[in-house]
Amino acid sequence: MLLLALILVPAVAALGASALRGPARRTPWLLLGAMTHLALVAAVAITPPRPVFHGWIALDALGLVVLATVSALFAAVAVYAVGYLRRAHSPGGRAFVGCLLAFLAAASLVALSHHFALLWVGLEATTLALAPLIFHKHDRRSLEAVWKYLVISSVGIALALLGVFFLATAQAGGPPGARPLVVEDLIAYADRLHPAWLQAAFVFLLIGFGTKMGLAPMHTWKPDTYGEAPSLVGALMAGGLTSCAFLGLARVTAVATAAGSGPFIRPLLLGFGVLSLVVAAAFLIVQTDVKRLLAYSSVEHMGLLAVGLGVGGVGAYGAVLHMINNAMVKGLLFFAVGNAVLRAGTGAPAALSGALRRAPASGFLLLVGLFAVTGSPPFGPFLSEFAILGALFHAGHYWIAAIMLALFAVIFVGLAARILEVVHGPPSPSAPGVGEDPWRLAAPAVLAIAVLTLGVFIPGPLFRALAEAAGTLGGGAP
Amino acid sequence: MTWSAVAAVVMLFVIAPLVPGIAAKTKARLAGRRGAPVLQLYWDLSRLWRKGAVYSRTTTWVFRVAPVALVATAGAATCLVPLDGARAILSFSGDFVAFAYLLALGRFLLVLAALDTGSSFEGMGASREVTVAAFAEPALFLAFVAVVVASGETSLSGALGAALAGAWPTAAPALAMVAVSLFLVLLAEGSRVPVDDPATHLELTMIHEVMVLDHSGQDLALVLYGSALKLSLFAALLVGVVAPRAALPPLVALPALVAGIVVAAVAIGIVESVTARLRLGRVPQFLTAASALAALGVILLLAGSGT
Amino acid sequence: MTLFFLGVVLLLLGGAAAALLPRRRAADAGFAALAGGGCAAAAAPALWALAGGTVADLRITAAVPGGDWVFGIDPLSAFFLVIVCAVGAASVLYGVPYLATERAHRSVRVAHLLTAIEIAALALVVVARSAMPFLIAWEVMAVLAYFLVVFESERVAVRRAGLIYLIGTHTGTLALIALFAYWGQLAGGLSFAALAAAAPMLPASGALVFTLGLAGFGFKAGLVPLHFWLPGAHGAAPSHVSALMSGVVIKMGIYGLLRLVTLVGPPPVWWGWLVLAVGLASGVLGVLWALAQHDLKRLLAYHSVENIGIILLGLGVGALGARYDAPVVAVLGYAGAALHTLNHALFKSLLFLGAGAVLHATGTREIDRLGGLARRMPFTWTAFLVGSVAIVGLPPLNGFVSEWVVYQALIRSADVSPARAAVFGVAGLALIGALALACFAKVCGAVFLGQPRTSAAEGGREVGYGMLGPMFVLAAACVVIGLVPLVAVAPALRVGALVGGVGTAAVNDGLAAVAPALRRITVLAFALVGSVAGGAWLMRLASRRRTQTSSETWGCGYERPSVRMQYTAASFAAPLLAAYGPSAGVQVTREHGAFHTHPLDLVLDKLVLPLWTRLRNWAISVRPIQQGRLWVYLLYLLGALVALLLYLALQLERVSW
Amino acid sequence: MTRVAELLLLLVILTSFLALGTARVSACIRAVALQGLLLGLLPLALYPAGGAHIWGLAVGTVLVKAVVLPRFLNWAIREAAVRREVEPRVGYPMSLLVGVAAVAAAFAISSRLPLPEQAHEMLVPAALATVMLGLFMLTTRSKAVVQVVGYLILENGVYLFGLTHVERVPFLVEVGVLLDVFVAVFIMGIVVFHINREFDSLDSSHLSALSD
Repeated sequence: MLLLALILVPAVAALGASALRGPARRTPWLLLGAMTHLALVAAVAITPPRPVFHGWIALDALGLVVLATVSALFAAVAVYAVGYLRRAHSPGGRAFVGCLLAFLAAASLVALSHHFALLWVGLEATTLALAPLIFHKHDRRSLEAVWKYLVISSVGIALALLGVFFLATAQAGGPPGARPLVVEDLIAYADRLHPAWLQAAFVFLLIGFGTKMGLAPMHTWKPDTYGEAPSLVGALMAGGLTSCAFLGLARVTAVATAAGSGPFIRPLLLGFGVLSLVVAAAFLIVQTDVKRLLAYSSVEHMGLLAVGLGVGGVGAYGAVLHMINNAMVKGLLFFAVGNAVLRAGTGAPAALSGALRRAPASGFLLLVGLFAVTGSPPFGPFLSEFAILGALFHAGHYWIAAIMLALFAVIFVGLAARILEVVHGPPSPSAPGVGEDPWRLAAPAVLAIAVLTLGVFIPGPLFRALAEAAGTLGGGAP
Repeated sequence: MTWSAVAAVVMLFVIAPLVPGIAAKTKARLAGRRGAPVLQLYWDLSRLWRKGAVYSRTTTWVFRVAPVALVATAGAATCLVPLDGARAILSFSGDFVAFAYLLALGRFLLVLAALDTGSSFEGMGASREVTVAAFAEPALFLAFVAVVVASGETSLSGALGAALAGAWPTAAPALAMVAVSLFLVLLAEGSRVPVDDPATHLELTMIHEVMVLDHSGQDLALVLYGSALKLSLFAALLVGVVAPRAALPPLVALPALVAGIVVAAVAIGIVESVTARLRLGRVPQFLTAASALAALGVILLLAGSGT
Repeated sequence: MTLFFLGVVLLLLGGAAAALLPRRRAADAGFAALAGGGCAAAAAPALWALAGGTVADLRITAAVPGGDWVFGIDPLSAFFLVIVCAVGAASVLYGVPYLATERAHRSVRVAHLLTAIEIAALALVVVARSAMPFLIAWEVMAVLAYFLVVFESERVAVRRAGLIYLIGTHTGTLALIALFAYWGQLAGGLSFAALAAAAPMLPASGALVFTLGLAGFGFKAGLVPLHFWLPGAHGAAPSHVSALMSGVVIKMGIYGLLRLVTLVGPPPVWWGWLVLAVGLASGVLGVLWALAQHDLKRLLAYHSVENIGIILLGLGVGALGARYDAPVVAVLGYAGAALHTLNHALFKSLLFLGAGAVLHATGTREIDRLGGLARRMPFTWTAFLVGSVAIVGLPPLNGFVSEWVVYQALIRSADVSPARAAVFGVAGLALIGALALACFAKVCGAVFLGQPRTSAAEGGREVGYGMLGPMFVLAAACVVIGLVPLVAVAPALRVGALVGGVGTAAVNDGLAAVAPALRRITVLAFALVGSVAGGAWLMRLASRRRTQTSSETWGCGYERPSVRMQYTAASFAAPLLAAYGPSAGVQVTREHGAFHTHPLDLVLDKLVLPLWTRLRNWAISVRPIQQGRLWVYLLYLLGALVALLLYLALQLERVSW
Repeated sequence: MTRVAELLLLLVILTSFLALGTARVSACIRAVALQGLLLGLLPLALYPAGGAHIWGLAVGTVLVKAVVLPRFLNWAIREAAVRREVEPRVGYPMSLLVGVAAVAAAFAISSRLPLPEQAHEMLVPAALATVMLGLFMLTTRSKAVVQVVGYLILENGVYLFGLTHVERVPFLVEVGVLLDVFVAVFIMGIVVFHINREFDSLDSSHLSALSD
């Protein structure tokens, strides 16, 4: 029952939010919903509940990790939103909170559904729930952004649906008892899946979920969207949406691996991963718009996730861990950048230079984010990237490892040059924007602490969950 | 430490001012002049010692200490060379490094003294001095490496001892090259023609002499003596390489050393009278040639020792 | 070990005190006392270990994969720990008065805090016995150093230098991460013990590990050609931080290399030769570039490159000795490297502190705008002179001792027939020494001697005791090691034996090889000092009875010599650079009557930046990929789909079903 | 009954061609509405012995794909006075040829694929063909509304494939899918409406300000 609550509570809250009038009431409502969800997640984490709907809705380690990540990130977003909505007067204010909560519901559905079609439904729902938020500003640019976002990800997701049906077709030869499209049964009777259909399904699902993750060359919507969306929406997309898409990809990877199609899928995942890294690097080093910068950084990290899945072994563990870290770090970065934009009063690249000289706390957090996102010890991403790197060496992919390291160096230069300029560049005489705000500092601060903690301390339960998740992906923990 | 070693050092201290004199005399004779007496430098020194000194207001204590340090370092270096052929007063593995660096210390302080005056002439001299030294140093060390390799000993006393004498017959060409390069280094370190010209009196062309323009009285005496000591020291070193005398009893070895030094001084005189002074730009070339010569010697020796 | 961690805690408390205590005086006092005490406390176990005692390891059960976090102090760690603590304490004490004037417009408290954490991180780097804590401490050290470098971040040059530093160090860290990731997955654990146990499994006798190590640690050590970040950063940082960075931080690269060799065992031959060659290049090029500098601190920074070269000469010959089982050569080489690391830490930080004093007093770092400071800042001048004599490697100071040990190793390699070509390192080292002499003659002469060239130099006044004190302590250390080498050489030999992996017997061999020589060096040193002092005294007596007149400097008949006629530093270096410079990419030009040397860094300006521009241009050329038209984006998507379908088809052709 | 199904499938393909070939936006929308209707009828034809599940599916499909969405799209374009599709990137005759090629390819591929049992043999090729035509339309047309139509056709193709195992994929999921498509198109319609208001035209190629 808890499982359903996880989905229904935010859904109902979303409806309720659209009923409420005035942000003064809506923001507490949002906080309430977020915290309730977090509490529910804690509850299910402590006492694993029984699957419902004959196994379509269930909770396994992988799902739990994603669920917890999204829920935590969402809580931070809610906190940030309190300080943010206080400032941003915008026509979309009404639907804003509702859409946020709707996204949470959809994401929970994705995390909990062990039925591929249901997962697809949830994923599409997340896409749609975020669309109005991107259009928050109601200007031409955000209009263009949302249009591209909608069309590209809708096409991708449609192809994913085709992939789901292929999967069902592949399962046709299964035993009569097998529940169609249910992950457990797909894996249990993997040997009886039709290889050709399975592989075709994987191709379409990879394109579909890859589009939503933002793997190159399907990443094209990302910079535009992240660049235009409000920063907390950017956080939610870069941290939450991507995690959900990654979960989809991970599940189908698990099925394919179980079915012995590993040799078929690994090159694909590695290829897309490396390509994403290359593209991200190429666009990072000439990027002036900070939000677009973060978008390409997100492409880079999605590429890492793909590589981790593709290399398998400890890489799978690294990928799941990296999914968590990426969510936290992206949240942190988007919040800090959001503060910078508010401080400068505009998102124009020129104006942002030195914006955080006058907002040192946010500046500090942005720097933490910079070093965390570039995988410097002792932050969380370092551990996960370390694991992936080790897996690459272990699997003998020396060249991929070498390319990855070279690209890391290049990417670091791109990110550092721009972000350091924002933090202590020459301050630009711009319209004096908004100062710091406890809510808008609390959220990134908490995330910073989290990402630092994950770098030096992985709690036992989390580690077990990661190991189990990696196990389902045909890998293992170090 | 043996009495002969001490005696040898004392003797070198005494005869040091002789060397420039002999060189000058030779030069004069070859030019058909009578030239200044061989003992000229002694008279100069004693006269200077009685003179008072003039100090520039710009100078600091460095200017006063430098001359003393010059003599002191040269003296200390003397204690490291086995003048009696057998054993130096102070001998230890790798003492040749100390030898070279002691002389370098003296040079360093003298250069600082020159810069202390703030005179552009002395600055120029100092600049040239360090430049020449920078080229001479590798050659000197290569010569040391050569004798070390030839003898298998790592201290000067050992390297210039019996083992070297034993090496001569087998490795004559290599050691000869080393000796020649050492002689070239001597010319440079002693600031003689073709590198420098002590006799000239046009400041713009001088190196060592212009560096000490402001020194006067006792300071100048010390500087001159120090230079002379350095020169004779190199001469002694050269003698040690060319004619290892470890076998000889001290009573024979010491006269032999004197004779050798005189020969070296005459050689200097001859060189000075037959060659012209090089343009400053060519000096590096000259000394690089010395290094190359020594390096060749080392290579030959290594090739010999290896197989 | 507990004492050590107590020291670390004290350091951090000191930083906290500097940051938090309300009243300025209290903050400064608390910082100085606590941080200084921390250094002392942390150094104590190190000294104990160097004296031959053993310190128990500390093992913390790790909460992250990769095995426990182990901390330990063996001679190698101890040796470097002493360096960290000594220089750390000096720069802490110096920093308080040095930054006192900055309070108005900069966050000095934060700077002090960062300094304290930096020292703590350095200490942790050398005691870490497991890859995770090592990397963490390493990165903390590197990144904090960045923030200290950009202390004056409002200056664009400083920001640029900081960025280049950050890029350099991060690239190095990446190499290290790769190193441990590769080694760790082979060893199945990340504790150094596990790594060492797995060393025999490394293919090609650890070629990859040694390559990555040389790259990663080389970036930190600043060896040519990986030094390009160094001069800018060390020049831009506040002087006491420069002292810390030049004295200690870059030495962590040396520590890393030594530790690597300790863990893996004798490196392959090519590595030894490579290190030797790199050392030679770093030494010669470093000092040549230094000769061409006009900025006092940049000049000192390039001398760090030079000295790293000397250290690498020792390291390289030691590696060769170890490979060709000539234990004495190995021990002497490694020991020489370690010892020179210590000595360079002492005199280089001393020199940077002196430069800081000059900057503090005159407000300029331009050598050719200074002069005549010897009269105005006599104590600083004395300390600086000691440092200069030491760095040039002249007796009777410590620089001579360590160079002498390196010479020993090089000369003894002649007996090891496969490695005997290494004796030519002697000539290289001699050249380096001679050039360094020239360079420091230039510095001392132009900055301290002669007459002040500008009013800034005219107005220079001696700095306070708070800044002089640390300088004199360091100077005293230089003198002591110079006069009584055994105190430093014995522990260095222990380190060498550990790194060479030849056990204590070799220590005794090494000692037997050098101990008598060292005693004689002591005799020589004392004799020299005594004779100079005595001679000077005698001269004073003698000159009493002579007339002494003082006048203007003799201008060879020219009546009115002016300050502008003094030889400038550029002119002083001109002849040497004219001869050697072209090979090092230094031009010397004569513009309106004055020499000008144009120091451009061969690597940074000729290699790194052009490469980067090339890369950027490529990136710009591919930007149109993201050209904004939706249908093109959809075409990408379709393209990807079609490609995958083709791949699928090919696969299906193979798998017949 | 299979004949009927075959006929319906053919009609589906033809309606796609209709949408592809016409220059009139309204005609496009009408064509896709017709296609929705056919899709709604198909389950009945394919599974004559279908229970409430099939019927519900049919009704829902007709409702969403044939009635609501087309009307909504018409509303969305009403403000814009444009009736004709301005120069598509690929001319109409060309697009038709491409379409034919696509259909051929679809048949070729599906002939090599092992057919899922208990599915009509023309179902898979028809589905693939529709998907391809939809994609083709989506990429080549520059008018927002027509792109939405293309997306609908694409979705219809996928949906068509979904019919291969109606009873394996449970009802709830089908509804979810329908709902998603509905909302997606709804939001797209809103955006189209805004585009129309902002740029005074439905031409989405104005939307190329965001780029690197």
